[in-house]
Amino acid sequence: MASTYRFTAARRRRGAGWRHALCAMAVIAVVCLWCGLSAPTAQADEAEATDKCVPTAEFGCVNGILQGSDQKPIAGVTVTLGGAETGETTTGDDGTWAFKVADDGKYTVTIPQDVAKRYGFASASADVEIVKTSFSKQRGVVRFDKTSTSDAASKPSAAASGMKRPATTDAADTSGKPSASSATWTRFCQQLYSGIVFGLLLGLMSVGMNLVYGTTGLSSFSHGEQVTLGGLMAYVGTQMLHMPVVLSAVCAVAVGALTGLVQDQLIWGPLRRRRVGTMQQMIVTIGLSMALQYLYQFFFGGDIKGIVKSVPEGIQIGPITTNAPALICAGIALATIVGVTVFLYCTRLGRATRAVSDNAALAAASGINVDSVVRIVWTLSCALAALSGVLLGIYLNGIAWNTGVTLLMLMFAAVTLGGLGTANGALVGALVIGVVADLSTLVIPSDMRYASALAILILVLLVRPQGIFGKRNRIG
Amino acid sequence: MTIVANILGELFAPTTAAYALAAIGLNIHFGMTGLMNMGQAGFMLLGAYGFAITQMHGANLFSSVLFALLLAAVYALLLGIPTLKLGPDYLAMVTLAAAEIVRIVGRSTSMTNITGGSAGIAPQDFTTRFEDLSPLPDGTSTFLIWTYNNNIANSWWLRIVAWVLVALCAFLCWRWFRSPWGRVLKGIREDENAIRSLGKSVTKYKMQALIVGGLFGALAGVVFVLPRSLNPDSLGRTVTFYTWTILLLGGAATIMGPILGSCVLWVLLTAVKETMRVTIPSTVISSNQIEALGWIIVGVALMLLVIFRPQGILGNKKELAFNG
Amino acid sequence: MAENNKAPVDAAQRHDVGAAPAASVREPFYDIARWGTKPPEGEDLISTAYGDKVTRDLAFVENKPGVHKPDPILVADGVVRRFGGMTAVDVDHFEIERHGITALIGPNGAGKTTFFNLMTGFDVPNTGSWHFDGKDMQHVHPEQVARGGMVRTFQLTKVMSRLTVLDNMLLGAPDQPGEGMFRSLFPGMWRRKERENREKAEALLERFLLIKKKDDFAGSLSGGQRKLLEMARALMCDPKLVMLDEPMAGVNPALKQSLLDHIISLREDGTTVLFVEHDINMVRHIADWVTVMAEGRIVAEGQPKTVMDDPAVVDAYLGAHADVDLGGDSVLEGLEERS
Amino acid sequence: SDASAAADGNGMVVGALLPLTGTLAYLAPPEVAAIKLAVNDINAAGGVLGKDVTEVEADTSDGEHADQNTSAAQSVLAKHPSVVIGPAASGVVKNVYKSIVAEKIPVISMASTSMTLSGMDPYFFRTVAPDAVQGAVMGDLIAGDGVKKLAIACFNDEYGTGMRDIILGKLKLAGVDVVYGEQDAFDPAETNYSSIASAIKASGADATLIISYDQATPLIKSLASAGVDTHRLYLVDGNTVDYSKTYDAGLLKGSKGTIPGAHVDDAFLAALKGTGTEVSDTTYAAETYDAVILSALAAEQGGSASGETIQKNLASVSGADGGEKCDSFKACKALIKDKKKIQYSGKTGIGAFNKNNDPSSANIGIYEYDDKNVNVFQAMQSGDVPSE
Amino acid sequence: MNAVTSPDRKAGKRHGRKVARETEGGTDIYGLDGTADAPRPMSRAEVHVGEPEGEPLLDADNLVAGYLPGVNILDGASLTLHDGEIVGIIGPNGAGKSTLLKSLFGLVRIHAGRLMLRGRDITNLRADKLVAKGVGFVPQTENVFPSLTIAENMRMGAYQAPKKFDERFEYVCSIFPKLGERRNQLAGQLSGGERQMVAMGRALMMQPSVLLLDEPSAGLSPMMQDETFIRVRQVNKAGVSVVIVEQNARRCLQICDRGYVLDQGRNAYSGRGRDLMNDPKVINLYLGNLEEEVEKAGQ
Ligand SMILES: Nc1ncnc2c1ncn2[C@@H]1O[C@H](COP(=O)(O)OP(=O)(O)OP(=O)(O)O)[C@@H](O)[C@H]1O
Ligand SMILES: Nc1ncnc2c1ncn2[C@@H]1O[C@H](COP(=O)(O)OP(=O)(O)OP(=O)(O)O)[C@@H](O)[C@H]1O
Ligand SMILES: CC(C)C[C@H](N)C(=O)O
Ligand SMILES: [Mg+2]
Ligand SMILES: [Mg+2]
Repeated sequence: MASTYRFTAARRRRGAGWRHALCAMAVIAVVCLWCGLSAPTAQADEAEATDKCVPTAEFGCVNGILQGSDQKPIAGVTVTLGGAETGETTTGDDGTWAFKVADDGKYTVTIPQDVAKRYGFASASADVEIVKTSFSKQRGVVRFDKTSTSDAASKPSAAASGMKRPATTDAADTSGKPSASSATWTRFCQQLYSGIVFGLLLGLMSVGMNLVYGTTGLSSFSHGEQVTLGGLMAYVGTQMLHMPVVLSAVCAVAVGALTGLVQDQLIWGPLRRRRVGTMQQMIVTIGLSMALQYLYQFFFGGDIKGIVKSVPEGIQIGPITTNAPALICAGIALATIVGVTVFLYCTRLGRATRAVSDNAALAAASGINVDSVVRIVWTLSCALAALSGVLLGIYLNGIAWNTGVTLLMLMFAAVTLGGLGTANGALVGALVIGVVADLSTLVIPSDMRYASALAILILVLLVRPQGIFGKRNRIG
Repeated sequence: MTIVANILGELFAPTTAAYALAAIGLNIHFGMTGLMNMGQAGFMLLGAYGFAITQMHGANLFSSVLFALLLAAVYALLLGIPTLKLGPDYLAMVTLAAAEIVRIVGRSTSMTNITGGSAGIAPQDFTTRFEDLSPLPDGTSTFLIWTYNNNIANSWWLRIVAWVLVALCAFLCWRWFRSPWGRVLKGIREDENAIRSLGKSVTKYKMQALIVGGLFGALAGVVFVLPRSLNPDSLGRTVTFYTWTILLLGGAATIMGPILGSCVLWVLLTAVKETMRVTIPSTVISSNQIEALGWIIVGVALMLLVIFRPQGILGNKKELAFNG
Repeated sequence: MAENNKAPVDAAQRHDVGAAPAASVREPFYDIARWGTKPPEGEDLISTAYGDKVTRDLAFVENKPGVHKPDPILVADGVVRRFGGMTAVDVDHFEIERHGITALIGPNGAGKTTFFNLMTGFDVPNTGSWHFDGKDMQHVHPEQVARGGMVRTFQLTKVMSRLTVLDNMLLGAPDQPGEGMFRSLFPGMWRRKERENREKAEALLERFLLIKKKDDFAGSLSGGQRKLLEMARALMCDPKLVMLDEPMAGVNPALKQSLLDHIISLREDGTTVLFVEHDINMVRHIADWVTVMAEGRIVAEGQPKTVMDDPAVVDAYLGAHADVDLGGDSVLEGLEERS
Repeated sequence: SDASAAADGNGMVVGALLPLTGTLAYLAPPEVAAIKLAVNDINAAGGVLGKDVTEVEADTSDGEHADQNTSAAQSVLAKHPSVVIGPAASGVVKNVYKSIVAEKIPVISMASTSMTLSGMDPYFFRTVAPDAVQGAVMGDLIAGDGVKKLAIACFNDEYGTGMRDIILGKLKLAGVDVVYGEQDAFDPAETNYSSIASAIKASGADATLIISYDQATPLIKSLASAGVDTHRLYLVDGNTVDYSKTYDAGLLKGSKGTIPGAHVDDAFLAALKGTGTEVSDTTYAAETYDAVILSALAAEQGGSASGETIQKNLASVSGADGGEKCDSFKACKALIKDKKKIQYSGKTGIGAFNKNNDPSSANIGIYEYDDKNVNVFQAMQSGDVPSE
Repeated sequence: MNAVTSPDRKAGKRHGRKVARETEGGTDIYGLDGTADAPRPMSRAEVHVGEPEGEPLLDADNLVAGYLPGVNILDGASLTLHDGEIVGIIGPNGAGKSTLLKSLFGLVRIHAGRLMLRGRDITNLRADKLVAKGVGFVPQTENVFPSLTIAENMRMGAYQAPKKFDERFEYVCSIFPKLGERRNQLAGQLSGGERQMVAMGRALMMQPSVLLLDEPSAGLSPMMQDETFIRVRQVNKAGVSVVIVEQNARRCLQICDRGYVLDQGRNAYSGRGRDLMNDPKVINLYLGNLEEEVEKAGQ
């Protein structure tokens, strides 16, 4: 800050100079008495022109920036202050100008008419009120590039009405650009794209949950925490152990798989053997979810952890801006989900998992080792969750102790939409949820976008009560 | 001593009563009818909104409660007409989604004028009329080891009203459980097509159950917000999950289960957290971590409770044998 | 065919035969002895009026698919149900004689159960109309169908597992005022009816050998017991038309035999029976009329004897081994050639 | 009153309601440390009324655990506190304050900035200025920087939308176009910011204001990868923190932020660390510290550690009736001993409590990010807090 | 007929056993329901009447088993199966026939008694291990995977020998042509009888050495029932020993070498298939005489 003052001192003196000459020295003396020792250079009628101004107990500020509508600063223009105190200054190279004013009261700031006309400003003068002690009035910012303060109130902002739909505002503002519809189209593509990427990640997150549901009929509420675990483990890998991302990811998935295995050994296996119902098991998952969440908080605290620090470079693909990690994440997610689907439908073990889900006793009677199938499913599910946690942490730029649980709702929605327990259901459901949520921001406020995704879920279920891929069994 | 008083105080805290009410409602949904309502918090939130908004606009208590109930009933109808055909797991998701939608819309900025948006409704705007109704004198009273204010916020007055409500609802439940109506609901829980083939209108019964349980939920919502403020986020998914936990902890399809479950859960939670606070000095681990550890223990304890008593405290083990 | 309604008489005879078991005979473990192959004491048929009437009426009906009957209770026209490319049911015209016992037979997958589903509103046909007791039954919900007096059972049994057997039965009882939400709060309004229902249920359970299980969860019943419960529960409704989908599959033969009399006695209470069954003896024994379905169509109809002797039916349904002792070598030899 | 009567006999008890778990848990460590530090300082200076001050804590968790909010309040109340420090979030304050003030125990919140809390109850105080103050400063800052088209990424929370509306008013006066986010706010539980980022990118804004808690961490990165200029971001107190460990160097260079309260010196941070709590920043630490000291001084001055006495004297020791300035408990206590009127001017630099029990004046620090992504103190704006 | 149909069996020896009808033991030892009718237990000799010599393939001795603690559904039931035999179990509903099969197969916990397979103790062995040892099982209810297609159901049958799938599936299709035609239909959409075919087909896919069938003919049309029984005989001839529970008792006993009558979880009668079929008491109590009556009525 000190350096700023130094740099401006010479330039400003010139403008303030002739003002000094015009003013009576007696007045200066009176003001000095008023203001006390702390403001030796202040004047009653003369506002000090400075480069930068920060309001203090003694001074208020009237300042602004002079720039054309293209945001190019307009340097060297004389700005005149009138009102309780007067002053004059010229705009700096960056278009800024400022007055320190000691008096509370109304001020008028003027720029030359011809400048205003040249740049098409609505008005060449503006009024501000300064009250030094009031935060909202200790600084008066005057901008000529926009409607002046005086008619800001009378002229209802056109922008405000268009604001709800940023795309249209954008179109209106960039009237010089080719066409409004192309901007909307770009926006649409971008949203669609981000919806798809998120949908893929969500699909990867939920596919494990769907596997567990498909095999044991259990809706696992602790699945979100498995996702979180993956992300946090990757964080540990990259940021605490300083391992490369890929290695961290592999370790995270391994840890995830291990937790699945251990969980099945310690909790789900015994519960199954004692034929505890799925509702009860669901409550156990709620308990587990609670324990895990706070375990993460215990070790990692409550803030959001970034897995990678760097910001990837953008890539432009047609109307879409994206970056390599996002593409890679989406690719891995898609490949994994397809892999899991193939596994379920085309391998012996996959069929066995579906058989177990249908009728565990009969599966056992067919020679399937139900326990080991379920164990594999839990392990796989937790590994997939961990993988999705890693990708999620990279794509969403951070993971916190509660990331999983906040996404749980969407996972459930995706799984249900696709059809509970169906392999490709999670993917399709997640894509629908992701795309709907992101596209809906084009028309509704974004804090309600998940409401729209959930509404879609309800609507689809009204038409297809068994989900998109679910099949209905016959009655009777 | 204060710790013991605190812990045991949870036994009859208004929150406990509110959860018990919500769980009784859920018991009618799930325990009796087999409706997997994962959105009990939605009913609670609507009830709370109905009560608080009308109170804010100066309605009298009776009509506020009535309005709260009405709102829940209408919600149940709207929710039920299209969705009661769904299979249990799908219904669960729809109710969960619907409750989230209620919350998201309630807290959205566009609703600020009605619901107060994300800030919700402050207690001074809706609790005074209830507190004024109290016949108790002002000030605090001590009963046995517990000292609470008589009328304000977390008060004796609220405790009395809340538990009278719980008793009333439990009584209704008891009557219903042992009546042919309850039997039909239980039949629907087991196999709705069989019930249909016997000439009973499944949709009608499910709707009745959904509404009745929802009304209890709405009452629970009112009781829940009375000692605090109405904040849409405080009646979110977590509340539903707790309610489920309470129901299954106490034992689904039992009369006293939800009440007992609620008492157990909150006493357990408070007991763990309070003892953690005094037993672990914050020099060992930070207070953040102590509290987090408390939650971990509660989570694990919940798991263990269900693992070792899957049918719930009062539940019938035999029922469990036929896949619950 | 006239012999058909002699069943009650037979029952009475059996009663005499098995009356006094010899002392040396080991008593059976189960109370099946009481029922064995005879109706319980005092439960002989008093009247055969309806049976006689039906026999008389049907005697003049032509034995061909889709004939009109003198007094139909259920009339179906052009009912078609397709699943994807497959036509499961395609019935041009079908009538069920009031008070008659009609058997619906046909190979597996013929569409019998689907036809039941369609008639009772559990499934919706692609086209077709049907009338029950003169009322149009299209777009009527299953529960309304049941309340209208057409009650069915399910082939794959549906019991309310976590309800006791008795509660399962009581659920079958119609018009219980206590099943209203508000009335249920006042036991005074439904106690009496409940007691009546309970008596009726217990009598039925006794008849179906389930009385000992009445306080057990229905989920603990064996396969056959479920079938029995399913049927007994349907009978709680006092239906006008009871549609039994393989009621006796998995039921012990001795008990089955004794229950046939019960079915016959139903008719005398004014109930019409339509049943699907694969046990030919049972069909022969109690059916007044047999309808044969194959691949969704009704391919034959008529008096049991006539139909059973129809070579087409024998071919498609009864098979070549119908009258052959399966213990014999001939069956295996033929097979080896074939495969 | 009953509840705090016992406190008279046993020295002052400071109750603390802190977000030790839940979504605001990341804010807790400085608060915990500050309370400890304050209590240590007080006791080192001989305690209050000759007795050591003790502290009881309870975890309010967050607004989604409303049951825990009240349960924590009950837990603290049962220990007969003379004063309750906290809770942090405005929503939680609303959930608990009634049952505490009903016992005539003052509640001093150190972080709740919602404007609706002003003058809510004679027993409710706060040592942090309401959002209006910071909003005004931020609005001017943005306008003064010549921003023409501003995008606002604001989360839908009482804090977020409240602050945004104040800023919007300012911006409208200055004629800044808000091209995104005038109505739109994102869900606090949002995790996927890419669509918000691309919307902001598409809006063509030349600067972006982010009003959020630590949602900013992923949001900023999403903005960066969407191609939004991250050198022209404006951050508020919820998210103006040191990002040097979070991002690659230079990402935020030139972006600005505001934080209420005086710029605390490194000595204070060191002292906080000295309490044994792991703290990385000082958010709301000064406010917490001052809240404790003020209540201790009030008890000292009133000669009793009862809630009522503290409530009566809080305004006075904060300097409402003028008096001699002092900046530590020890110094102030000495003055009180001398029967002098005091004016505690603590770490936050807030003025005396006004009639709404808000600070009558406050400071807003303006920070700018350097090329290491550290927020460097630039300037301080102070002024009166509006009391209407 | 036994001697004729299965000459390899030493049928002659079976007749040599003395059938001891009366044995000591109080009527109330089981204390079932306190009725005077409560039976006396069958002696070991009685149970094993008509049995071939040699070590049995499967030997269940005095099994006590149940679903709920404290309630024993099987109350000392015994059963033996020798190599190459078909053994039928009949009895009233709820007698415990299915429970017996399930306990043989490790799906119901055996509380007491002993279960041997080829001389090795397999009491409470897990089902999938038994499958590996060559035991196959068709449950009475819920015997298909509803959300798998028919072909996948069959694959489940051949789970432990996936290579043999095609060959075996062809064989099954030759018995139940419908299964081949509908191979891609979900089993959950099938009719009751079709499901039964799937269940039976699944068992045949397994190529077990011991096959436990629980009412395989229920719900099948008469033609298919006959077909099923014949196929059971055929696989039996190919060396598979079969335990079959049936309510279509006459048909079943026709193909059985020996039969057991189970009642209240205990053996009530046992003997050679034909003997049981013609035993008037068995007829009176369990088999009924519907067929004859119909015959009579028909004349
Ligand atoms: N929901 C469905 N989807 C597809 N096909 C179906 C469905 N329901 C029935 N089918 C088919 O329709 C045909 C008729 O079935 P239905 O159950 O009516 O036969 P059924 O005559 O009752 O046979 P069974 O004697 O074996 O019980 C069967 O081939 C069956 O596979
Ligand atoms: N899951 C179960 N839980 C408790 N009891 C059961 C269970 N399954 C069967 N039972 C009881 O065990 C007894 C024997 O049943 P089981 O199924 O073995 O009879 P079953 O001889 O096969 O009869 P059916 O011929 O009707 O199939 C019955 O009384 C039944 O009530
Ligand atoms: C903890 C804080 C960031 C709370 C915030 N200022 C509020 O009023 O809610
Ligand atoms: Mg059928
Ligand atoms: Mg059986």
